[in-house]
Amino acid sequence: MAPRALAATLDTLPPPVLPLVEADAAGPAQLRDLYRMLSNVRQLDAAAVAWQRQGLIPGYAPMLGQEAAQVGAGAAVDTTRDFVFPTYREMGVAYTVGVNMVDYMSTHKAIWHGGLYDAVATHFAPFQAVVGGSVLHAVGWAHGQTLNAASAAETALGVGLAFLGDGASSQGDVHEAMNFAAILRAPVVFFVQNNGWAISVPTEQQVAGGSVAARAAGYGIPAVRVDGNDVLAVLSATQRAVAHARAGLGPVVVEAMTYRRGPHSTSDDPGRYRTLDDEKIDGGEDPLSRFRSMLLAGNVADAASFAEVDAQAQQQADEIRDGVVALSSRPGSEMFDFVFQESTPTLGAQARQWREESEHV
Amino acid sequence: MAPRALAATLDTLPPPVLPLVEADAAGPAQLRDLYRMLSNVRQLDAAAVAWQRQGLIPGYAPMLGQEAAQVGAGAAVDTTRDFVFPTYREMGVAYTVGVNMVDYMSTHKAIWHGGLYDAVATHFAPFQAVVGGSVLHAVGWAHGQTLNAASAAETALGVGLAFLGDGASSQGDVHEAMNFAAILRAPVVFFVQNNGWAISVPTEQQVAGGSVAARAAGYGIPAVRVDGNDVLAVLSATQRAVAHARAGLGPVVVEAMTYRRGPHSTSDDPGRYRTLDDEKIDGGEDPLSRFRSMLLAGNVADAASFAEVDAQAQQQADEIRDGVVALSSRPGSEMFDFVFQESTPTLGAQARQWREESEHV
Amino acid sequence: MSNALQNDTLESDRELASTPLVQLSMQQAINRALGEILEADDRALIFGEDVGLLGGVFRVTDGLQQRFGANRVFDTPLAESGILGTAIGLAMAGFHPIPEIQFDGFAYPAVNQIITQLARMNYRSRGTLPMPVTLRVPSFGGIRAPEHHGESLESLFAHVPGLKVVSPSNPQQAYHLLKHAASMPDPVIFMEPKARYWNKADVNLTDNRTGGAVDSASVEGSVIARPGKHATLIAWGAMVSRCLQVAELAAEDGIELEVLDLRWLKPIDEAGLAASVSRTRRAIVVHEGPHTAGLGAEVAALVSQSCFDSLRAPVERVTGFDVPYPSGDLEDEYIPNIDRILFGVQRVLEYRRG
Amino acid sequence: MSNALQNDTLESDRELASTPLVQLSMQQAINRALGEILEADDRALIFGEDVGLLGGVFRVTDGLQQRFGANRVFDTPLAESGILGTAIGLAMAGFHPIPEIQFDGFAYPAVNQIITQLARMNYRSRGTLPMPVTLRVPSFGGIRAPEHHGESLESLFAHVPGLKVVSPSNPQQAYHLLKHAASMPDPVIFMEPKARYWNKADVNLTDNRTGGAVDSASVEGSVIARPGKHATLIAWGAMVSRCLQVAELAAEDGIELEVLDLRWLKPIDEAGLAASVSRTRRAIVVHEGPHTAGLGAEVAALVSQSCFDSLRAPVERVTGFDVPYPSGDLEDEYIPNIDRILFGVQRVLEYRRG
Ligand SMILES: Cc1ncc(C[n+]2csc(CCOP(=O)(O)OP(=O)(O)O)c2C)c(N)n1
Ligand SMILES: Cc1ncc(C[n+]2csc(CCOP(=O)(O)OP(=O)(O)O)c2C)c(N)n1
Ligand SMILES: [Mg+2]
Ligand SMILES: [Mg+2]
Repeated sequence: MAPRALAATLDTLPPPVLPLVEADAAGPAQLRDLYRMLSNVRQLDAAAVAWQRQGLIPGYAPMLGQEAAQVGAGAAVDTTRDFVFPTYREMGVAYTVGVNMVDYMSTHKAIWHGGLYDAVATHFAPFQAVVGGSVLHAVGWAHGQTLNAASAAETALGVGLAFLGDGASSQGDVHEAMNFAAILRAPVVFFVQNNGWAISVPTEQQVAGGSVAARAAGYGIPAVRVDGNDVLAVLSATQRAVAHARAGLGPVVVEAMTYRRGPHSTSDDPGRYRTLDDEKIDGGEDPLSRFRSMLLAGNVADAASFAEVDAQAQQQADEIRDGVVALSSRPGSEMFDFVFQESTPTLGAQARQWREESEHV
Repeated sequence: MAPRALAATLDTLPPPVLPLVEADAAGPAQLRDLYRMLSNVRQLDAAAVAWQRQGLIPGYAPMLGQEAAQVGAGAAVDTTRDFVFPTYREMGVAYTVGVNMVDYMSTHKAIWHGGLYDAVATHFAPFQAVVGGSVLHAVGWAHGQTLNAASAAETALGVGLAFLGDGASSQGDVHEAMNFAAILRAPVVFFVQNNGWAISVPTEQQVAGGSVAARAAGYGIPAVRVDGNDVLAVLSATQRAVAHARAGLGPVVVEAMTYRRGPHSTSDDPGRYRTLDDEKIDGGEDPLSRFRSMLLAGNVADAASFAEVDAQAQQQADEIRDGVVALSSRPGSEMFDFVFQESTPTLGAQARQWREESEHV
Repeated sequence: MSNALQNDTLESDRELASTPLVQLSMQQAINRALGEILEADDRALIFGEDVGLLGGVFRVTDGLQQRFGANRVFDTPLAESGILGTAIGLAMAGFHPIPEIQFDGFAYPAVNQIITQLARMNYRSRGTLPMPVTLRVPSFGGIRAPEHHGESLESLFAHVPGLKVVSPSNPQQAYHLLKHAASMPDPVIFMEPKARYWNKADVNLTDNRTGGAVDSASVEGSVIARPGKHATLIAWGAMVSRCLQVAELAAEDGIELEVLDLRWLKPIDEAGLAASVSRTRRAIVVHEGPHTAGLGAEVAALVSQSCFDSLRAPVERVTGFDVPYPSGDLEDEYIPNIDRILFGVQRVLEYRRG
Repeated sequence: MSNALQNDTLESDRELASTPLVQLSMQQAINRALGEILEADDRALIFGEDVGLLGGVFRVTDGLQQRFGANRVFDTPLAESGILGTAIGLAMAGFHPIPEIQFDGFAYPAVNQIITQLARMNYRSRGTLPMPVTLRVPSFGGIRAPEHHGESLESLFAHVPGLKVVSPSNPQQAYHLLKHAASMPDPVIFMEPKARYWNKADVNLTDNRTGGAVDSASVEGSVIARPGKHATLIAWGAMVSRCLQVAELAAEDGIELEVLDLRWLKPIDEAGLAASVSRTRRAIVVHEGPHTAGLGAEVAALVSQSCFDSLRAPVERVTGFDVPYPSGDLEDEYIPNIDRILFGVQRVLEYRRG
């Protein structure tokens, strides 16, 4: 079999009405910046796996192999007006859009489920553990932008980016989301990382028909299926999708064909369901080396500059580690504080009892 | 606008591997039989609406205008081995496959939710009030036929026929069902009656992309979109779909384009959301008159024979009415009897208390 | 949070010259409240199945799309999880969604979004993404409807941390509780007793106790719908009026039953419950939903705890049975009827320690 | 249905020469039971997310696909409603589905199929379409997992007419209760306390009390996990072993606590509960799920009713709080811990009528 990333592409997204503001052909600075992000994300991901082995965090869901998909998608987001709805594996997107990574990692340290980062300020919704759980939120949020624009007589819309996996595409909610989005003409981009696996189940046993992008046509939604290990291809496809949605033309499905090179999570054992040979063939060339080769070929960067960036990334990962080590538990009282905006007498009494019995005050 | 039934057709169902046992071109006897069923169903439907007005039954969901779709589909079912999963509007299918109509009507008399008919004997599942609720059951049942056939080394499979409406297609369960069916290669026919409305919501505001059949491609499922007011077209499409599934080639979507000529139910008031003019244009020619014209043109029947059939249908409806009038309430003890196969002490105690307090025994 | 005397049915109210009383059915009262909410709050949105042109299958949203436009009041595709998920996203975008689920039994497809998302977003986001969503659910049985059109989901909802749950028993309450719920920054499940939609009663559009603004006692906690001293009947939704009938009948035999309308099913007015039952020393809780793990269990547990010393008999629970809600023909066998409630009353009154 | 003495941990059992005892973790015991079920009943099917080659995320179905083939044990797409709906259809076709939901919190998307279909098909079809479906749900908290991986759904399920619900507390019970559940003609929700998956204990593969066949007392109703006389701790799932620890500690102070392992959460063993508490005259119910409308309310209501005369203190409920299940770091603050249970015990022991 060929690497997954080379799967037949599909592109039904019409050309932009207005030329894209972001140039399709990225300049050298942007290319180097993309590499910097890829490298940082790679190092941080490897670091987080190590932290788990060291007992610093109880678990982690690695995104090894999905760096190009996540950095490419994240780089197309305008965080002043768009909003990202991640799953539990979008560390690379979080990094790229500027989420504080110590606060992000707090969820993996089991400190706070949604993460300690400020979702509103960063336009990056809380960490989501329900597969497919937040896809509809993106639709609702995006429809809100349409309503806002209507009353403000604006034309450029904020875009909701719903992240989902190949496995998530099986959930009824994802279907409802695509149908609602198309009916409401909501400015949403459904960004599917088809990484070949949902834990132990390969895409072939998951996605009947073989492609989430191919389903878009059934809703009258344009779609792009793209090599998810080519950061520039992902960036450009996402930019086009965002521009389409921003212009009020409705939702778009982007399916980035990539590969989950690591285990599903730090408690998974892929050896039970796939061989190392499979991994090698299906995974194809590492997205970072591919991008490095490209930059080298284009004389945009050289080995020394890569080494420098990689070293900086390593250092940044170390700093984040320090931050994660320093993260302390949240006080138990916060269990009660954040249930409601306006607490209730019952909850107040429970909080008091908890204080007396557990804090002995 | 043109009548809905004339909507562009779609046909991705490959030609049968083996020639269909049922001849595509129906002979005169079968044509007359189809007319007899159409007429009976039409009369019974009108009668049931009248019964509601007379206070004999509290409510009813008319299928006026959907006779060709339902009789055509029902006539393709082999009740010795197939199984029908209806909604709440499949009176015509029930009639066609031979369900006892007094027992069927019992649900509309509010006597028993699922109806009093024997679902197992008739291969017609209990009346289903949850929109989209039984579509997955058809998939599971059909997969069971695959498993049975595997252990018996059979090749012709029993087929599950899942009935659903255009509105139901929005439900997540329907997506999950299509995906499961395609992955399992289950012998299911998803028979969609696209009747233009889900209560007050027109298909345009319901089915993004405009066609449920068009969604099938996204799952790799073949589909046929057919004029649902042409009983022969529906019969043939359903026969082909059933044959495909029976041969172990997996699921098929059939979308019968038809029109709900009456209210959603006897408590609905369509005047609030559509005009009589709309109804006339969208509904097109009445499926019964269309078939009558065809039979007349083919010299298969004449006015006198129609009159005779119609009179018999009227008489049958009257007989069913007598049966419905005679239907008495089920004893309250049945509330407790059918909860479980094996009752529990708690439930037994509740049944005793009910008897003491309500039956005073 | 302790209970106030319910005022809408008392004769004395009518005498207050300044109070603007109108006769409304509950369906009209809710419709009116919705109109005022949309009027006052331009972030409020109404959506669901058939809520637009049709005005909802119960006509509760009648005329609102015509009045406020299809951006404010709109039909969705037929998918309850989609409705709730969209509501959550709209709330994240700063709107105040007031979605409708067409019938109680069709809230089940939305349970995942309600429990794992709606109820937790404020918590998950550490208070930065509040969920001011008022979910209207025509609820409970009594209208001889098809299957799944007569469910009681209060015990399911009340168990979910992060939700508030309320059910009005008459037009006055429906009007004020809905306006109050819609003003709250937290998700509220608003359970409308559909069997009471068409019963008319006087509604005081302002609030008669304070001669103007609505005071908290009129929208918070429970209310005593009828004072009494021999036992307390505890109910909500459509069972309140049935309990009032029972109290009327019992009064003919000299038995004075207090009827406590719980109203808020989460949080439960524990102080109000305790106050009433510690006076009457006997309690019967009445609800339509199945018995086991019904909300009556919570009420009975609370009362048994707070009134342990004063209770003279075990708390009785007169409820639906542990059977699927039956077809219309057997409905009257299932929903607590006057006889069954009276048997329950008799048991608590005649109880003697063994 | 009254409670039997729990036998698996008592030393005396080991002495019965003929009993085939094996040391198994609960995960192994369930795996073994599943293998035997598939062996004995060729209509039994196992399916769900990752139950095939992977053997489930908890390895509970480990090796079964290899042993029985991919027709009997198969992975489904990632959709819980789909899993349940398919199970229902398979049951209609005469199979005995034993689906798995990967984690408690992911049962919510299947709630509609569970409540409106699985629980009602037998009723709706007047007994002609039984639903012998055993739904395995790794349940409850305690493993420091991500959000929604530690939910307690027993109160939701127990409220649903047409469902039976059971939760084993140790390997012996897991083995026998699962085999029993899978032999029942009605839908059973089998809640596996995931925090106990890896704890080993002796399992008697036949049944030691009858020297061979499993008798009904070993699979029906509740069991007394530890006899005592000063108060009864009522628990299920992982809370049973915690209550046994509490009883151990209390015994050091001369307080003899009885520990009642409820096991069946629907139907509840009312007679067994009454028998224990009427002896000890004090009761504390302990569970992980949120307090309000939790199953503890039902237990407290039942006990308050049946033991009204003998109870010397209000039934205490030591439970999770009315807050979303917190992140691992706060888990120990949320799940009833030994201290909190001891406080509850103290309250019932020190209670004096006011
Ligand atoms: C509703 C739901 N069901 C099951 C799970 C357990 N689970 C977590 S991740 C996962 C696989 C998801 O696969 P995919 O959507 O392809 O995303 P990926 O993990 O590959 O990034 C499963 C089954 C869950 N979190 N939510
Ligand atoms: C899950 C669910 N949601 C809502 C309803 C209420 N309802 C009953 S029929 C209906 C419209 C269904 O439309 P469609 O599927 O097109 O079938 P049709 O009525 O046109 O035959 C609605 C909304 C329901 N029965 N089930
Ligand atoms: Mg994946
Ligand atoms: Mg329709």
